[in-house]
Amino acid sequence: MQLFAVARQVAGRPAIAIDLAEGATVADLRRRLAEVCPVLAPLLPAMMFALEDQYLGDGQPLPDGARLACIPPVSGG
Amino acid sequence: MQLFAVARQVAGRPAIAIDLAEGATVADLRRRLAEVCPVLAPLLPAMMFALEDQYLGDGQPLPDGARLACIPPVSGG
Amino acid sequence: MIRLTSEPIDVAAVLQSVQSPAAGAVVLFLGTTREMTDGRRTQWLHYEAYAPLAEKLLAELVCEVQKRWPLLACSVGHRLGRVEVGQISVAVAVSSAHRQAAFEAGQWLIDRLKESVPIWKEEHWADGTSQWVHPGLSPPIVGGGAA
Amino acid sequence: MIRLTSEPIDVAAVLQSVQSPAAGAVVLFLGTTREMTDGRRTQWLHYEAYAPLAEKLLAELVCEVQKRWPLLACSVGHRLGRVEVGQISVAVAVSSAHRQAAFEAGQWLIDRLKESVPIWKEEHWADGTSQWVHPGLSPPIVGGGAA
Repeated sequence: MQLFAVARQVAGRPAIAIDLAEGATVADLRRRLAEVCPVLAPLLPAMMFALEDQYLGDGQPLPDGARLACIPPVSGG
Repeated sequence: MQLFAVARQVAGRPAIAIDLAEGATVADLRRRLAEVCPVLAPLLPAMMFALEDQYLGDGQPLPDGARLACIPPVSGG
Repeated sequence: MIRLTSEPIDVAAVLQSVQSPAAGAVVLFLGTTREMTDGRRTQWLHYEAYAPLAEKLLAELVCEVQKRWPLLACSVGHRLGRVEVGQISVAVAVSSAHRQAAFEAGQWLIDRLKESVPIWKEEHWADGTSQWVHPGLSPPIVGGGAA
Repeated sequence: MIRLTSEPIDVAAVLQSVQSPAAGAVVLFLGTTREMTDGRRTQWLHYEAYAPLAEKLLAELVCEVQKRWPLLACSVGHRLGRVEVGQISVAVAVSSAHRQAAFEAGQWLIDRLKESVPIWKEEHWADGTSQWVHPGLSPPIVGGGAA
């Protein structure tokens, strides 16, 4: 999963590999991320997740081998 | 008095000399203009008048030899 | 910067004139000559101004807008004479720390300019006729006495 | 025109891209790097984007704004990488027959861009420190885990 901005800074890396069970949802992804990379835990409630060019809802199941992105609150403009 | 836009077009000239009694007001000017240049009469209710760089109110007395301008409804921009 | 000019409006210079290191937002409005108005084709517009009053009123508007909103800078330029289709007749630019003020102030300025500053537009239609534009004056009366 | 670019934003090209003989009004918004924010001096900003989603969302906003207002054209450009004080980070331009639509649409576009498009700003302060800006995330938490 790609990390951006403060998430990349806090994790100290631009991407994290996450193993998820088949049928896992975004909610599962959030829980797994907090285990794999605990420093990200305080940020996770504010993060959105995207699959390629789409935002994902919390209950949405993730396809196998999905290319995910973790999206912190935006500040462009 | 200087004329602009449709007032100049209708009057067929860029300025009109107007004689007014001492203490005359803008209201008097309007009446006098309608006599001196009757083709302007239908336009006069919509016209504003200015003395150099100031709009004039209807009751305002005009100084002697004042350089006046007749201001049709504006359409700049 | 306040300018009535018969030269084409230099947009880069207008933007430059409102630049400031304290600015987070710049709003620029350009009025351009539209080809079609009420189904009729315009060939060009001709603008004329009563300059002494127009310049004074523009200066007052620039002063007033800076009282109403926290602006850093504010510029107005209006073209006079012949303006072809697609060309710029008026430019208003404002800069401010935050964007809301810049949008509101820019719109207020162009609205006030259009309602009070003694500048007039003459439509030159593609059919060869022309007509001064005076909101509230009905065209038949206007046309009737034309020289 | 929709563009994410690490080159300086070419304002003339942005304005050109919304030009139309049917336009009576053009509104341009520029976001520029402010020197002072909450009393602290900025040296430069650094912008980063998640490009696939940012470009798609910008395209959707450009599509949506044209449904909401009768626009002739609409352009958005956002700079990425290092942006010095006074330089342009974002440009939004719209053209329409009449000015009200152009002002409303321009403001709507920049408001939506700022709330939904995955682009992030990192403040590089004059004191040598830096900080990602994430509305709603409190800076102490952010700073705590910094690498």
